[in-house]
Amino acid sequence: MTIDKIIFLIVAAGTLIAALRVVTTGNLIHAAFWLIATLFGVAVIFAVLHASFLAVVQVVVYIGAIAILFIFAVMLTRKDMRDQGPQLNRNWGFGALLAALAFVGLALLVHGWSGVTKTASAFPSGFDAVSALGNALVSPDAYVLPFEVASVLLVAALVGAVYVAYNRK
Amino acid sequence: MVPLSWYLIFSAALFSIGLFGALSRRNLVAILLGIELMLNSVNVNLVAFWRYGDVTNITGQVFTIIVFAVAAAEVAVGLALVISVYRKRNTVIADEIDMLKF
Amino acid sequence: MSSWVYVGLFLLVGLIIPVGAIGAAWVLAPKKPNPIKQMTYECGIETVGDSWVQFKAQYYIFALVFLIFDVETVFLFPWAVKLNSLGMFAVIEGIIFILILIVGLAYTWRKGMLEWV
Amino acid sequence: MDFLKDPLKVTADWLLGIFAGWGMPELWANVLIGFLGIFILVALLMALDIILVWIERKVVSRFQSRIGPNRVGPFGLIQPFADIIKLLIKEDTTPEGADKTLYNLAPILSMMSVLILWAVVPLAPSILGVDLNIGALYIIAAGAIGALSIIMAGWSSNNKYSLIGAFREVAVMLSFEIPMLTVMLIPTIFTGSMGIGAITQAQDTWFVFLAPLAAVIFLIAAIAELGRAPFDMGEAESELISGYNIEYSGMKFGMFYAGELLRAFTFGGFWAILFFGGYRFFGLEQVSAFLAVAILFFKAFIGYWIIMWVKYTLLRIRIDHMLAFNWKFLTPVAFVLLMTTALMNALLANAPAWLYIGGMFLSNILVAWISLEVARSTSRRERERVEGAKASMPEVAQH
Repeated sequence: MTIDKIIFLIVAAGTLIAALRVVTTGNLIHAAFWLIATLFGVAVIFAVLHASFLAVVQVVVYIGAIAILFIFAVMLTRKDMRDQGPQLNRNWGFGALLAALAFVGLALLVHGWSGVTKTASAFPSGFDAVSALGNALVSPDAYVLPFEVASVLLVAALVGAVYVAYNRK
Repeated sequence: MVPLSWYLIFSAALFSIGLFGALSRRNLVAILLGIELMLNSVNVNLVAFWRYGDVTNITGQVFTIIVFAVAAAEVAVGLALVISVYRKRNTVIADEIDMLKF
Repeated sequence: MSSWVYVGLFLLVGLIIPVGAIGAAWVLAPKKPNPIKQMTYECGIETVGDSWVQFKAQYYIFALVFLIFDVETVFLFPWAVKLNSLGMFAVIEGIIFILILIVGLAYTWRKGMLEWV
Repeated sequence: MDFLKDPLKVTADWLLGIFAGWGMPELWANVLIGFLGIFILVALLMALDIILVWIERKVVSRFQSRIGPNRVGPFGLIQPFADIIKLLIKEDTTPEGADKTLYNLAPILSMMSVLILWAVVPLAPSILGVDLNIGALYIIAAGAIGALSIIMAGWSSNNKYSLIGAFREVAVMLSFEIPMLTVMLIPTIFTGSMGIGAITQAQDTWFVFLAPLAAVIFLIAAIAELGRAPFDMGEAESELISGYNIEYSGMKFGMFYAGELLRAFTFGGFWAILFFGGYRFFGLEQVSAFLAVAILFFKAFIGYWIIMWVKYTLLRIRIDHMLAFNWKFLTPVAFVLLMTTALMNALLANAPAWLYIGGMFLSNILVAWISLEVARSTSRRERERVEGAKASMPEVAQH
């Protein structure tokens, strides 16, 4: 057992526990804060995978924006501070079964696949993921179309969401 | 070195937890929280495959960024709908929003 | 070892120092709670109801506009890093990208959705 | 002589020798040395924080024609230490109905979000901190944790004022993050890297000469991000008493307070690093690492002083004006500036240095002038419209 395996196991276990709390806790504000813990765990996993840019973006976008948006939405849609009634719907047993099946299926799939023994290759010297990303996002033979479409998607989301959420009196 | 399969199992577990949340929670915001977990597990997979494949091929990271954009758009519109529904129906429980139009 | 180890150490130290300070205060400070002391502070008046107040949806709108532009700058950072070596084509692409988003901002502005009231 | 030039490496090598003598593996020794170094840096920052309390009080009293702390010790220098003892032995009350875990976590996170900012600060040519190649975004990420701690404190206190204060503060912080991120792209374009160390090293001419408008926008956004006057909507004491930290007492309040001061100083430092060359000052930084650190701190203090100057001179802006100012003026201007800079950078790529600098400077001035003109004419039209409506109203309605 090497040190990076231990780090990974601790982080992964913490992240999964936080994720479980997201879906089981009754208090929605707590669920949102547990989601933040989960997202932070995923950011650490990105850092362990040497994806520095994505790790920081995960914190900036998910924790700094999406999670805050969730907290705002929870606070805007509550009648009082306490939650009443069951948090799970009638079919939660069915949902749990489906989730367990999905996990078992995926685990079997991973187990049976020959590619999992792959080892990570060393980074070529002078390789910088951010500038590689910059190249990929704007060079015409790579991802320039997704890059531009992403901005159209974001504008569509902005206009649609603001239109829906805006309180017309 | 952590084997690739650990990351895949981790992300599969995260996905399943998210799936459970999305299927079983009554609150609309909680359902969206579950969907967030699922999107994150996808990102873990994409980055793990980038790291364990050819690192000079940046496709995995590009897709992760696209997923960030999609997640942002999904959350923005989803929560806006929740707020709009709450304003009209005064509830955010998925079971109680059973009319086809309002 | 990647430089993230040091960021992790920074997080650890950044956690230890405030926890230590608050812990020291916890050891040294007197603890004599009573109901009057623990009342929520409202300028000496007794609190009415719980702290739940209805918020304006406008807070959500601003957070939403922020989210969209936040994601947009994430796309722009790799673009900015490579800008010097990519030439005019990339610059035009980036400008188109920004202009599309400015159209979104202009729309919400025009429709009066950025107003606070 | 080596020690003066590069004290960190010399000390690290010396410690490494000692630890190796104890039979410690090199990896663990390196991690331990890193931990020790970070611990000392953070402890020094906390000490600086104590002095900042005194400086802030002295400066504000000068702005208000007072003397400020002057009883305890010479010039009241011992005052902040007395304050600390007071904070330590003050009873710590938790409001009824508070969410205990989150309530206790919030001040810790608030302080941590400031301290981790120093991970990426390049102190000297040989002490680049953790030289991440994503430093600029790292600042924003730490700011996100700060916003989180505010909303945590506001919600968990079970107090209306806290919650309203936290909501306002976070709304303002989020809004002003956009112009800040946008102008951070401009040094990134000049440098070709997001690393804070690389940005410092690329400033043979300070970026303030290349992008004066960007420096101004960064300062305004930083002040709003700090939640200081004139943007201190979250803790407007006349209406919200103290905002999100109202229910905190003792050391927990101390953490919020110290965190605010240190964050203000840190952002003064980032302003200096991004636009005023950081530790660089006509080659003096090469002489000794100590001198480089002194230069950086001097520049950071100037930034901090300007932030204080703004705080104690201007009145608080109303929240709707504040958000309108951000979304209808600062953000569009920042985007236009970004596009102009990108375009000019491509057009002047092969131009001689004087033309490049001059072109950049003039384009910035032009953008600033045009945007101010547009804002002025718009607001004049708006005012005439409102006044015209008033004038046409019947006499009775005007009193």
